[in-house]
Amino acid sequence: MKLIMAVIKPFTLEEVRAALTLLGVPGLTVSEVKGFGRQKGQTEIYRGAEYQVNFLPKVKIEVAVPSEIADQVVEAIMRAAHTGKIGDGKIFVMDLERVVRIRTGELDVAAL
Amino acid sequence: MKLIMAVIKPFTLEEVRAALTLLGVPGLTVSEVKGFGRQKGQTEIYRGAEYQVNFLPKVKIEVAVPSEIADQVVEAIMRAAHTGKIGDGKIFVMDLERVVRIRTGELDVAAL
Amino acid sequence: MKLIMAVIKPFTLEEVRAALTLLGVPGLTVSEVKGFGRQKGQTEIYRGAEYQVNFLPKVKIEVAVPSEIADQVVEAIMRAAHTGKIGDGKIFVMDLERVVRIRTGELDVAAL
Amino acid sequence: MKRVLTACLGLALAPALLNGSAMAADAAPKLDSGDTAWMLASTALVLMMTIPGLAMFYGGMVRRKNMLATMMQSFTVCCLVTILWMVIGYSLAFTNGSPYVGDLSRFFLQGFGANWDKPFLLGAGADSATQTTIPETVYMMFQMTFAIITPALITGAFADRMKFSALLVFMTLWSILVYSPIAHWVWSPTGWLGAGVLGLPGAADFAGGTVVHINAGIAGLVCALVLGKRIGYGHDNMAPYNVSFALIGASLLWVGWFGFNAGSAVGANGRAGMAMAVTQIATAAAALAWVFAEWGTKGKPSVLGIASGAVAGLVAITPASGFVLPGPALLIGVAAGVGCFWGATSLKHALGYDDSLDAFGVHGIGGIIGALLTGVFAYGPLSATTASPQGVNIGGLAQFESQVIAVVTTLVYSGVMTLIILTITKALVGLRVEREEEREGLDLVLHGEQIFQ
Amino acid sequence: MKRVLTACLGLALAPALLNGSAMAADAAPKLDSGDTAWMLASTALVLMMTIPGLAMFYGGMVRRKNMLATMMQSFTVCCLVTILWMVIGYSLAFTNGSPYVGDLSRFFLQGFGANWDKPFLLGAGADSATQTTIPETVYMMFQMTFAIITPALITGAFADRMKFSALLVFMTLWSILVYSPIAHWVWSPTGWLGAGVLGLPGAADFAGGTVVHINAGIAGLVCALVLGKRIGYGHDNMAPYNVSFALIGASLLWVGWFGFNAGSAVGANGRAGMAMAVTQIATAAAALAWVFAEWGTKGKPSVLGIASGAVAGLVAITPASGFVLPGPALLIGVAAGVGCFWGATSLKHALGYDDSLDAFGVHGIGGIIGALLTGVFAYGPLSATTASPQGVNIGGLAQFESQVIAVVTTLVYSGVMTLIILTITKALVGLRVEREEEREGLDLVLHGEQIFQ
Amino acid sequence: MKRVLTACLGLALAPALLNGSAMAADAAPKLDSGDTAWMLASTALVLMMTIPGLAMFYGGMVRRKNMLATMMQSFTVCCLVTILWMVIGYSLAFTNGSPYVGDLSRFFLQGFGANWDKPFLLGAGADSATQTTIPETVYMMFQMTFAIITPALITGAFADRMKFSALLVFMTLWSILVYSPIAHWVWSPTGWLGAGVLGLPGAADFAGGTVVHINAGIAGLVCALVLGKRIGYGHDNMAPYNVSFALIGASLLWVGWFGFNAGSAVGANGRAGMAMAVTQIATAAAALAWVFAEWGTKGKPSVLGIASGAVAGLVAITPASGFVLPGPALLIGVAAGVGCFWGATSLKHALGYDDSLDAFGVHGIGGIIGALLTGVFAYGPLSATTASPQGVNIGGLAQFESQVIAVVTTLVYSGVMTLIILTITKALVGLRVEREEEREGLDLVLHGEQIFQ
Ligand SMILES: Nc1ncnc2c1ncn2[C@@H]1O[C@H](COP(=O)(O)OP(=O)(O)O)[C@@H](O)[C@H]1O
Ligand SMILES: Nc1ncnc2c1ncn2[C@@H]1O[C@H](COP(=O)(O)OP(=O)(O)O)[C@@H](O)[C@H]1O
Ligand SMILES: Nc1ncnc2c1ncn2[C@@H]1O[C@H](COP(=O)(O)OP(=O)(O)O)[C@@H](O)[C@H]1O
Repeated sequence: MKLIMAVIKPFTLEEVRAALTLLGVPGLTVSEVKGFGRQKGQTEIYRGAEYQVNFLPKVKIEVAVPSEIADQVVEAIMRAAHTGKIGDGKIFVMDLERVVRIRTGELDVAAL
Repeated sequence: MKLIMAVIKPFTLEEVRAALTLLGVPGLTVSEVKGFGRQKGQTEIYRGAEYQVNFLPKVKIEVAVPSEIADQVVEAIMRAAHTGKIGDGKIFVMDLERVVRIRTGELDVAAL
Repeated sequence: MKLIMAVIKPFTLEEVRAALTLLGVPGLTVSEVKGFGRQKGQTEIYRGAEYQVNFLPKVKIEVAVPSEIADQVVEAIMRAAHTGKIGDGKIFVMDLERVVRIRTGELDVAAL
Repeated sequence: MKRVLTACLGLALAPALLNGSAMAADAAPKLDSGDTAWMLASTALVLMMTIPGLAMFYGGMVRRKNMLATMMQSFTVCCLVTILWMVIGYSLAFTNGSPYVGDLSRFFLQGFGANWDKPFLLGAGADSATQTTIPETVYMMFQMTFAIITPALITGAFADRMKFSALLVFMTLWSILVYSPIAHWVWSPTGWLGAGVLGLPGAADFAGGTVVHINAGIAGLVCALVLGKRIGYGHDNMAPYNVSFALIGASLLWVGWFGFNAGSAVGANGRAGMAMAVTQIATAAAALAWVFAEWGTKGKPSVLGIASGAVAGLVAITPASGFVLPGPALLIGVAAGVGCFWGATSLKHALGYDDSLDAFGVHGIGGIIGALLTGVFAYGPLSATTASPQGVNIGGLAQFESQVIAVVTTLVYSGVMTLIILTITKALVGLRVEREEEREGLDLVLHGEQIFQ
Repeated sequence: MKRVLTACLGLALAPALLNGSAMAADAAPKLDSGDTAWMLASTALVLMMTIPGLAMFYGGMVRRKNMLATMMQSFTVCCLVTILWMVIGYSLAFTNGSPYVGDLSRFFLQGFGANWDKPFLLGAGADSATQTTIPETVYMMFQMTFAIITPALITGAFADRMKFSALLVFMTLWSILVYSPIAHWVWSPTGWLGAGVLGLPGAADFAGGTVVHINAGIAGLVCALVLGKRIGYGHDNMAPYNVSFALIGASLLWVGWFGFNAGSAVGANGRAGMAMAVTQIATAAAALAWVFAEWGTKGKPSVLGIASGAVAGLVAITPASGFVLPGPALLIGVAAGVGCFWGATSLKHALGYDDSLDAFGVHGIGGIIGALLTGVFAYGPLSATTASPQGVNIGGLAQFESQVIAVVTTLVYSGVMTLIILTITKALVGLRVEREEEREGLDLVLHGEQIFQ
Repeated sequence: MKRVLTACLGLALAPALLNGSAMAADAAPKLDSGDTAWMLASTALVLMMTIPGLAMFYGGMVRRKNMLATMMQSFTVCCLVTILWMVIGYSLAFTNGSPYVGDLSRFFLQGFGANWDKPFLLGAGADSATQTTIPETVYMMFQMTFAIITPALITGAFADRMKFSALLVFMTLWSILVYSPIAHWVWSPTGWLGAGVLGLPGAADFAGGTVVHINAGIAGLVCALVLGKRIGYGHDNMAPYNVSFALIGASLLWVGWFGFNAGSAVGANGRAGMAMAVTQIATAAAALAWVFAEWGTKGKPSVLGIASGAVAGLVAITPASGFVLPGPALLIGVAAGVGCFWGATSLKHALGYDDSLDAFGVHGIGGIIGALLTGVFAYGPLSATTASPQGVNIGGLAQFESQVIAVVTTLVYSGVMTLIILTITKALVGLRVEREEEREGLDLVLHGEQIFQ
């Protein structure tokens, strides 16, 4: 299995979720994060103290999927999260050795 | 070493932590996340606007452990986080190549 | 590529970011987490209810880098996040199979 | 009859006359320090309703990304209307002019320097002028706080999607073209609605059921219809981000409303006391009614529910506050709680418009319930004056008809004018932010700020 | 002697008489617009203490998962008691009836329509009736805000674990069976406790040390004992989620308390002024005393500490506020700060009960300290009347004994009745939520809402 | 001339005399219940400005890690100054003593027991004594709230880096050595500045432009310079964590300011009404001016901007509030909005000091603008008295010169003394926390608490 982690723009979350549901991906986990990258925040002058807002609010999703559908999932996330503007984010794919469903103790693919 | 990541119900955190301490696992890292899965939130009608609360508050724990005790740890988490109700969550296990303790520079198992 | 995940003290974040920028690492993702480990919080007696503050506020950074510079990056983080006091945190290194830049569809190293 | 119209704010003096408050019946009217003290305090209380009260109530009900922008709207309206009121709004509302609108004799508050220390004679010159025991500065300020909160209430209808520039243009026009005239009709001694038409008694609106709530409610509905639904409405999770703010906001509205209703007696007298009592009773009754209705139909009594119910009760008792006794207040409260719960859930859901924070569902419906029931439950003696010893005649059908006329007139005039003003605003600066901007959130897009970052 | 009992709220008139406020000594008593203005404002201030004041103070001290439910309790109690007070509570507390409880002559506030514009004569018919210069509506409203906050204070003791339905049942019974009678004993001209027993002077409780604080405090303690500890108590981290709310809540309590104490003079007079001054001084002294005690013993001066200390001072000065001078107020404040710090930390810790937000540790202990010291420091002239030119006799042992009796009586009656009411409530709907529910948090389980989601 | 100086608070009586409020011109002065009611309410309003108003305004502008510590500072100053004022501050400020400082005749408020129910004669014995219609307790309390907020304003300048112990030492010395004397100079009938020097008319400062705002502003600037910049200033992201609190705080400051300015009329009269009106107008004008200036220069109208602008307007109208008419208030507001925007952004940025929350940029600059324009726009009749029928002479150059003197004197004395006090404090306990501690955040380090954990 693969663990797909994507950092996306917050307001694209609903679309991404919808897209994954279509693919029959049963679940995902979401966290609020701050992103630092090419996309630069505007230079704020807050009451005279100048600084660059480097960190931008992003959303991180983590979704475990069977290896065979990993590429489709990456595809789907890309399409749904794409706005074409800098800062759209990244998708990271890692290998996942084991998954357990706490409720039932089911393992791996059965646990997804 | 393995990185064990588990998504659990928030109120089981104290138990999980206690269980790991018993196993002599020295530390863990916790984040607040929102979970999407089989467990569906009730359909809210907030002042007339109907929608489904799909995301439920969950807690994500990440704990790095020596490979040999990984299974015990998974076991322990399962028992402690188990309520038997849908939405209990999942445990994911990944391979961990390297760990460094920032304070001392100790490496790998020594760093845990 | 490698995914480097580090748990550090919140107020060292700015330094760490600066250090990575120097290394030409273009981006990173940050989350607020709570940490549990050797460093123990003081025993609080909040209005008579005694308990131990086990979880301490930490910051988790995740940064994907080409394998060849992974060690430098770990080095840099270590130096920047180091205060010498207990609770400085840990750095975890995992293998990363694939990276995609959502905006352009670029892959792997090109996507970083 | 004529006097009944001034019932709204004028009659309060009557009790003052009857109940031996400092203002004795001697020749030269004097300022009464007690009445003035209460009106100064009431003005502070009503200002508190908008900032921070309404700002928190509304700000707590939106999603995180729009919280600051929503609070900004109430605060901005407060600043904007203050200036408009000083420049021209007050003059158009409270000078004699015609039955339909005042004149410019108070343009830029001219003339305030002359009688700053004399008791204000409302409608001086008109045969139905009403003598107060407070300075005109205080009367103008008290009225200003009403002129502020009314447009601010509308913002709940178009939350999450209106341009800031559009807000400025819309509110400027609306305050001058809609609020001032309607306030004149009902509360100026020369206003036609308060005077009564077709030989009916004047409309009884003690503290603003028509002028404030129905007016803001219908305007909000029109805005919601014209701007259209929020992106993701009915699909995305639009649960309030900070319900605690909504509850605190409702609490401050409640406390401040004592100034709104009891202050409308324009003095510290028996009528003010009764107004405060019925306000408290109706509000509590409505809050409980809403939350029990919700508990029964939705399964859980929600915090937002009890807060919304309280506001519904405050709205409904507003026109009635100086006219009814505790018993009827209880009934008005229950009716408002159930009625507005239906309005903010079933009705809105059925008709499918997106009145985001229920400006119409709560203020429109609640205002109508209150205005009509005022005609049913009015207790004469409370509004008795030397001129009309009966006060608002009790349960008289005539009074009820008069209330209906006031309600309908307000709905029609405010609704139509709002539509026109929206059209003008759209032509000038556009109404709604870009789709991308709306999705990103108004806080960052419009104001470059964010909460908790 | 008799008059001393009415010292609580009645005597305030004395100063009014002496200090040439509008109410002159002429035959027909008149409403005084200044006194009425202050009482209207005070009523608003005291309401603000409960919503949003107490709601924020308590809401800020619990864990995130229970924040909304905790705030909901204060708001719900406010609505519920308003209705109960209007229906029967006021009548039971302030009509003559017997020395132990009032009668039903004000059931549903009947009779309010008749004398809405006349000055209220408290205890009309009783030989110790007290003439006020405000309408009965205002007196009833002012008292209502006290009837609201008292049960609301109790909620701090069982925070995080009580059912919402249990709250409704418990508070309904408690308000009628405990609050109204005790208020009658102490504050009604016909009440036995205020009248004094065994030939002792009447108990002196200016603004509610016994009626409000000791009463709520002991009731809270009984609730804490009966409901038992929160799951994880002493083991899980139960640190307050939002200390800023607790500090804001304490601030609003402080500001509102000016209405509570200075308003208890039932007029804008010298006694009200002194009450406000001593309130401010005792509060500041207690806040500093607590925070320094904490700094010394725990190593750090905490924000929650200074906020708690301020509340402790407000509580302790309450019964004394109309009777003491600035110097003694300073001492009362210091005693309360240190005493309540001990009560909320050492004592609770030692006895091991889980009075979650220290309803007893702060209001119980603080109330007792204040009630007793009132007997020690009372300065006669402040409460002098034509009837008792000495006012509360100074430092007299007799007065102290009388205070002890009032304290003990309140502790016993309220404690026992609370136990009985809890038993009834448990039988009817149960008291505590399920273990699973408590762990998940009351916000989601009881109200289906969550903060910051 | 002499009387003009007492214009600040004394003259208010004049209108009272003229406008037939209860205090008739008969021999024995009496308490006026209406005036007393308003002053009691005003005291509550001004206390609310500091807690929770200022605590929220400042607390909302800092980073999360310092939010509680910042709020703690306002609350602590409130408690600390209350005690200092009772012990010695009030006596030094408002007893006759010399033209430069009062005496100790009110040490520990001695003598308050004697005339608690008599109208207060300010400066009794002095030929320019001013008769009030309220008890001294109320006058002392109202003034106390000013003595509290002034040092609390300073905390904005050294936010995020001062030791808590240093705060206690600094504020104690500053309150006694700086605030009380300056208050005496300007507001005591015997004060030299209010009396006027070089044959000029006395300085006109109705509610505290010099005593409160310029005083706090310059003290803040000195603190910022002495303590130095925050670590990471100009490099780290120091955006406010909770702008909603800043907006709510500004709102409460606005509402409370009605007590501050209108209350400075020491009565519920025409002058109080005018003061409230001009306060509202100037505030709204300044808020809009700031936000439009920001919109034009920075591209976006920010929530923090409109809130800051409102405060700037409140500051600038303070000295003028009892002297000017609505028109000039509008101009003063615009000047303050633009001026303070420049002060808090360009000026601070140019000079490069780190006045964290702009104590000087807003209160210093705003206070100076207001104090000077008071001399330009003063409208005589508002401050007319039997003694000086002209009141503050209009647009007279003399008056303007007198204002300049008052401003300069305040800047110099307060600046120098603040520097000395900082030096003493540093010697005693040190001023700034350790580098590590500052990076970790004051909440955890100083108070062992954290928000939202
Ligand atoms: N090397 C990296 N490691 C981890 N996260 C990254 C990395 N580079 C970028 N990100 C995340 O992706 C987000 C978007 O990246 P950015 O460079 O701003 O735009 P783009 O994705 O269009 O290249 C960043 O805000 C950050 O959260
Ligand atoms: N494929 C997945 N990838 C990542 N997280 C998942 C995945 N499926 C479920 N989760 C997480 O586990 C939680 C519980 O899953 P759910 O299907 O609701 O119940 P159960 O664990 O009993 O099957 C979800 O809320 C989500 O956070
Ligand atoms: N085994 C672990 N797995 C995941 N995170 C850990 C682990 N051990 C420690 N951490 C994280 O590192 C932080 C610091 O560890 P701690 O033991 O307190 O100090 P040190 O890093 O100096 O050994 C902890 O707060 C926790 O967030």
